[in-house]
Amino acid sequence: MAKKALSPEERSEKRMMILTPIVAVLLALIIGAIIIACLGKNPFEGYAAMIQGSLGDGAKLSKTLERACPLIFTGLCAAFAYKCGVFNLGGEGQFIMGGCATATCVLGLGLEGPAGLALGLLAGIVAGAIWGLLPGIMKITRGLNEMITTIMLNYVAMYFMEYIFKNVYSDNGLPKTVAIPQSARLPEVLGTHVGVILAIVLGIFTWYVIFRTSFGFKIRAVGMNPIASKVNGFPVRRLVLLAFVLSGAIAGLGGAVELLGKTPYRLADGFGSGFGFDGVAIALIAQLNPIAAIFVAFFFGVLSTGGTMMQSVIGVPTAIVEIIRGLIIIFAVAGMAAVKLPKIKAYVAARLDARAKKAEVNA
Amino acid sequence: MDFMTALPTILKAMTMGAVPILLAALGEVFSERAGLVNIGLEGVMAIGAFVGFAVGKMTGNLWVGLLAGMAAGVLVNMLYAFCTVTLCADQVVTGMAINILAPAIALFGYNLFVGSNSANATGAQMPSIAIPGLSDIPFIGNAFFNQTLLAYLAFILVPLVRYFFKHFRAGLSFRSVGENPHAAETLGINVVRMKYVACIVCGLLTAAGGAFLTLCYTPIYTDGIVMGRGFIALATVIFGRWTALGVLGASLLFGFFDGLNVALQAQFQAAPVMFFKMIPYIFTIIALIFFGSKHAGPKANGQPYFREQR
Amino acid sequence: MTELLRMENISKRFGSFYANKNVTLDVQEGEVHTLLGENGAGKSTLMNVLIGLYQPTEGKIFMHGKEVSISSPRVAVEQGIGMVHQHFMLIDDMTGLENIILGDKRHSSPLLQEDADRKAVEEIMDRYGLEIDLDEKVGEMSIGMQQRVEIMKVLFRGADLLILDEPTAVLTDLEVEGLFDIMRSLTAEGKGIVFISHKMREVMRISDRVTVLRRGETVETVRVADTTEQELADLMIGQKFVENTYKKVTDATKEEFVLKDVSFHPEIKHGGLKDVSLTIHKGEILGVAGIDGNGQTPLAEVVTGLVKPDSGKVIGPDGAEIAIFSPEAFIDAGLGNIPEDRNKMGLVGDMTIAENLVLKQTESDQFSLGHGKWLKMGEIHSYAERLREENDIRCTSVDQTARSLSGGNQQKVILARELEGHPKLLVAVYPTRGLDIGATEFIHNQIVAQRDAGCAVLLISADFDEVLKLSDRIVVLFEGQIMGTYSGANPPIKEISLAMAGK
Amino acid sequence: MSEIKKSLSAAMLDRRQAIFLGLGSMGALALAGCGGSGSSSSSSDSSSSSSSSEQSSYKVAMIMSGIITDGGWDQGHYESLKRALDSHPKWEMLEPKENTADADAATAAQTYVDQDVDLIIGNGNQFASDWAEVVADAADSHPKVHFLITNTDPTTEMTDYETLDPVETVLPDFKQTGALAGVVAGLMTKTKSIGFIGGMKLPSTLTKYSAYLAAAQKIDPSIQGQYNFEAGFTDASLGTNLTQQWIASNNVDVMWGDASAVDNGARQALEAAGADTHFDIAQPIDIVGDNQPTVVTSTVTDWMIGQAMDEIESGSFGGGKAITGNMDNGGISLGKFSDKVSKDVQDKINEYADQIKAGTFITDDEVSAIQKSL
Repeated sequence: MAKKALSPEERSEKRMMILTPIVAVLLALIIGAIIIACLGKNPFEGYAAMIQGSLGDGAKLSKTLERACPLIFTGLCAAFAYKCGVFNLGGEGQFIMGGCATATCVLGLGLEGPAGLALGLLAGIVAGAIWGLLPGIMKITRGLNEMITTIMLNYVAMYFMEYIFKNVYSDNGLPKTVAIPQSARLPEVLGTHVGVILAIVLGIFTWYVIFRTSFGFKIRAVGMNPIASKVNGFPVRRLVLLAFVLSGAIAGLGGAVELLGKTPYRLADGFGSGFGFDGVAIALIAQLNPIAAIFVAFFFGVLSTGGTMMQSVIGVPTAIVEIIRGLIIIFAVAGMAAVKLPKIKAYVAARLDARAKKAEVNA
Repeated sequence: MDFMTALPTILKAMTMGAVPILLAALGEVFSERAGLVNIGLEGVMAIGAFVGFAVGKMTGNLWVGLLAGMAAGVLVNMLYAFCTVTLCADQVVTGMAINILAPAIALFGYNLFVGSNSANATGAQMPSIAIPGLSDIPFIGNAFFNQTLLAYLAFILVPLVRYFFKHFRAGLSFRSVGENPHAAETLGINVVRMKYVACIVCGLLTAAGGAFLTLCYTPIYTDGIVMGRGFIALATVIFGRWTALGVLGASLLFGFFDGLNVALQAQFQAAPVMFFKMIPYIFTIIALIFFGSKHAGPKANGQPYFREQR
Repeated sequence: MTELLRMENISKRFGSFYANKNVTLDVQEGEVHTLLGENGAGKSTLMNVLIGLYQPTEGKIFMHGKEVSISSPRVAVEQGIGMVHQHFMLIDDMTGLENIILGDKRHSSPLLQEDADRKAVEEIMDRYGLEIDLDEKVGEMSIGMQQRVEIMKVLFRGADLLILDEPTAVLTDLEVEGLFDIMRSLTAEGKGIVFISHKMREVMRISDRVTVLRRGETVETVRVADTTEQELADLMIGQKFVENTYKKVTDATKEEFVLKDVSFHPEIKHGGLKDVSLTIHKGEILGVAGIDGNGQTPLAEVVTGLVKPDSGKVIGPDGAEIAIFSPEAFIDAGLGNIPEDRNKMGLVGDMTIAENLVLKQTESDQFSLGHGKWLKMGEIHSYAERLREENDIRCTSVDQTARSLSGGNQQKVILARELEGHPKLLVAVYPTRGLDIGATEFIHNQIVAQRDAGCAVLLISADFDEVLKLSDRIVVLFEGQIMGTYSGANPPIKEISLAMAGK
Repeated sequence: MSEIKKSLSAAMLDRRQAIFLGLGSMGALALAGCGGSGSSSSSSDSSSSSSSSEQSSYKVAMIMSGIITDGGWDQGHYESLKRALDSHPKWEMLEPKENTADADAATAAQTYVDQDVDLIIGNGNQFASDWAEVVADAADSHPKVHFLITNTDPTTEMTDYETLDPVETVLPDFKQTGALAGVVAGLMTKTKSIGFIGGMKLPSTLTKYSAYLAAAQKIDPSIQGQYNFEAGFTDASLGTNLTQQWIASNNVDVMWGDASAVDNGARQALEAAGADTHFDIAQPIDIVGDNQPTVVTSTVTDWMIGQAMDEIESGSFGGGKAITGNMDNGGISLGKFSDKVSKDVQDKINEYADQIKAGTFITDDEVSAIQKSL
């Protein structure tokens, strides 16, 4: 393929777009360090503990991967939907409904072995898809703003799950479901459940679908300019609906994998909580690129597992990790917006001219 | 369960539940009227709740706490304003960022403030003032006329906001910025300044809604005390048709369903209560389906305003 | 009559292009002075200089004989200059009165003084016969009343000189009469009016003097009494010797695309179609002439399947009546479409040039395996490179975003995409609007080449030169109706330009 | 002119340099990390070398889902740990791990296992299901690490554990707690209607309520009980609204809560309804005092952490034993009384308390009869 020669502005804008998340992360870590220092603790020791706690050895690495796995799914869910201009904030609800469907299917039908596993994953996908379809239909028919309907559906899903693990499949009265039978669980490879590999493969597959298929091409076109897409013969309403359904299915699969792959293999209070918003953040920082989302999700996993280690080693409140995560997103958002601003572009172009002129002078 | 005996308590829960949503929704009306959809209400309410609680506890004066909470709310919302108005960043994305950052700051502040001394954990509460005579009316008396001063102020704010948008010159300019910013610009209205003012007012009111949760509703601050009320406030603005009266009606309606949910939980103790807990959220969706058609709302709502686009 | 306004050799340069070149214009008190000129003759630039949106490169402006410098619209209002825009600057959700007093700072108190202002507005309304329902929401008002609100906004702020930019373009005949009465009562009170219009009939009836602009320069200023419509039309269009570079086809017979009595929102004069019938033959360019806003957009939308007509029939290339009105159906039936708005409708700005070039063909075997399962990026890239050479699209690389291209190059990308598929019918809507001479020339050649290859072309354009230059047959569209059909070989220019003006 | 431009672009952080700087700092952190891990592993060598029996110092860490100042579940655990530390000078406490999300529960335990903490305490049975793997790994790699999970019945809730050697649980005799509260409620209630709010529908919660109602009905059979077992632990407004409903519809005048922050809300409603006619029995810490006008007494639970520490010191800890806390070993007790409880009522309460201690006040089947009806 011919080397991509972009115009100077284009190339600089692309590089700025890649640089922004990295700078955002560094800035957030620096401010986090300042806060830790103000608390009288040694930030370097803290960050060392964070890295050691998450990547120190094989067991920790697998823990971090397993912690990042659901975030990859919800990140891909948000990224895929946003690519089509759909603000699906319902990743958490779709994730939870996926888990519920898997539990109902495996525990309800008393399935065992690989059949149970396969059916469980399938149930998760279908349930997630349906939970994504609802806001889609509301948007297509009534033009409802999907941001609010998806958030409300998150709460409905949370309480529905409560019904599942308290009243339907409760483990003799305890507020958690009976464990998934051993044979129906996701097998482990090198201490990490296969779900992680499934997530990474799905990420690469999503990249392929979005950037290398005509369906993905149309999804992107509708996301960037729905009017031009309509004029050029794309079925805009059908594509938007499909974006809802597929992003819901991805989150649903995430729920199924979390239940079938991670101890305690049960639905309980707090299953999937927080993964939705993290997914949205990951999609934004990864600028909607599925493969970048995998890395950002892994970094969030490091932040979570490492943050726990840092908290116990240097004794800072865990909210520090939350603040660092929040700062990363704010800087990334502000940075990306600033890069696009005409003023900044003009400034960058001026610098380029300066350099080009200098080159001429030297030549 | 005889509905009649439970009704006064449901109404009491209604008015209590409605106030924080009403305040946040009024703030959002200012913001959306100036064309800024602020998804970050949840975060601003969390900051208002924590700072209100902490400063109220430190100074011993709840009203100082409320003002501090409102000031903190404005600070956080200025971050939103800078990103969306000056940098023209995407409003949804910035709102989401605020929803993640602000509660984290509040939780971090709470850990520092309370530390391990549990005496700091529970704060005082604003006394509720019963208006003599009115509060004795059966059924609605206790609900509407036996409230904290902040609740009364919130309800009084509704006609004031209505009057502002109807009869104030600034009110007219506000509406024009949200509807057709270019037209407003040709008439000499400074669109960017107006949007910043909208963000300040939105920060003040939303944070006040959050502070109500810790100063009048419950004596403690917990992480996640806002419980989705920010998003419900967004929904009430839509089916309140972006008007002060509409928002009052919508938030009272939501408060009623919240009260009903608790009444059902209290009476039908053996039933699976989680379905009662779903009622307020399902109601919001259904209300949006009927009221929330996309035509309503300021025309230029949610679009960044590029001055150069003559 | 005393002099109200004098603009002395005003020039305005955008880069190397002179929008205005030493233009002189004077308006006396109590006079209606018309500014006449084709699209792009520099009228709106001159007016934007007058109301302070642009600063003149050279020249001076005098009000009541005193030199003034107008740095912003606000200063213009203070100098008593007010402009009624063609696209109204109104807030639909507010009442008439609210729109009028919006942003007005005469009262010191923060409260609106609605009663005082209402009295002042009603006094102006009576004096000039401006009938407005002040309490009705502007969104629900008739177009005529909305225009009167715009005029009141300017009068309320004490304007002595009013600029009316194409005011009659949006009015019904009855409303035009109402407007003229208002203008007469304004001039009777000593107000000056600059009237910008194309409609010869109205110019002759209402104006005292006319200044004709062509290509940014003042051709002549004449008194209406001493001239005729014909003379003004010639001055406006100039001695039009159309260099007939393109061979005209007169014998095209095979009907490719037929519209029979097609109506779409017939009640809306300037946004609808009423009983339009036209036939486009294979290997022929049918030009649709007419002033912007007379039904061109709905016609384009019907012919490209974006909207379904209220009544009437559309016959496709295969002779059968088209039932499903959707862009996909029309594209499958062999439609090529150069849409009216390049950015909004033609291109996906954030996608690369290569992607825009294959926008409609991602599922074809040429660019993907297994009907769209795997995009052949290399294939797409080399295809884009080829089209880039053939269509002289000037860009550093085909992987650049479409947004970063100039207008001309963007249009070339659209053209390359649409024509590569050898469409049976090509609809071109304002194809060269806002393009430089070179790009315009290139696009005209491509369209004619496509016609010679047997494609039926429907050219919709407000640029009269373009229609004359390209069309084998010309129809004139005025207020949603076909006024007449003329041959393209030796077009009766005078007759057509009058038909365009509504004769 | 070109001078200015040169200095301008030179001074400007060139983009390539910016990336290099970014990567460089990340690298430095990573190096520090390896250094860091070196240090912590070295510290673990030193402690494991000394023989485990008469170890000079011990470390204990507590992991909780809430915060230490929630006025209920986690604060009760924290104060029990404080009490145990006062009586065990050799023990040193690490910073408690608060706000532990369900997904991070296993990692939190693992971080303390890595630091060879002698005793890791998990507040509540949700940790029982999350720690199966951590306990299995720690059993062989870190023999010195012991786990104490509270409010968990090892026989039913830890079935998927490979080994229970390093684990013990604490199961207070909730029948006694319930009975004590029931006695106080039975004696204090005027309207013969009492209420109970539970955070989660656990078997232990059901036992508490059943004993509470059975004891109250022992004192006055006409007493009616209202209950809610799923109020969660954080939504105080729910506590307020629930209690208001019960006061209005069922004129409840005595409340007993087991839902941390939600109980705060309940007390708020009782106070609003009249502090001298409506009473609250707090749990699991003693908060009687002037800033709590409605609280008449508290049923205090001590999680027997001291006993666990003694067993670790003596080497007899582990094997999946369940330490039972009851009135004999101080696991369960009644806090001090507020001035609203008259002297003779206090005597009657103490008299009944002795009967409860002896197990003669209410029989098991009376309790299970109620429990079945829930």
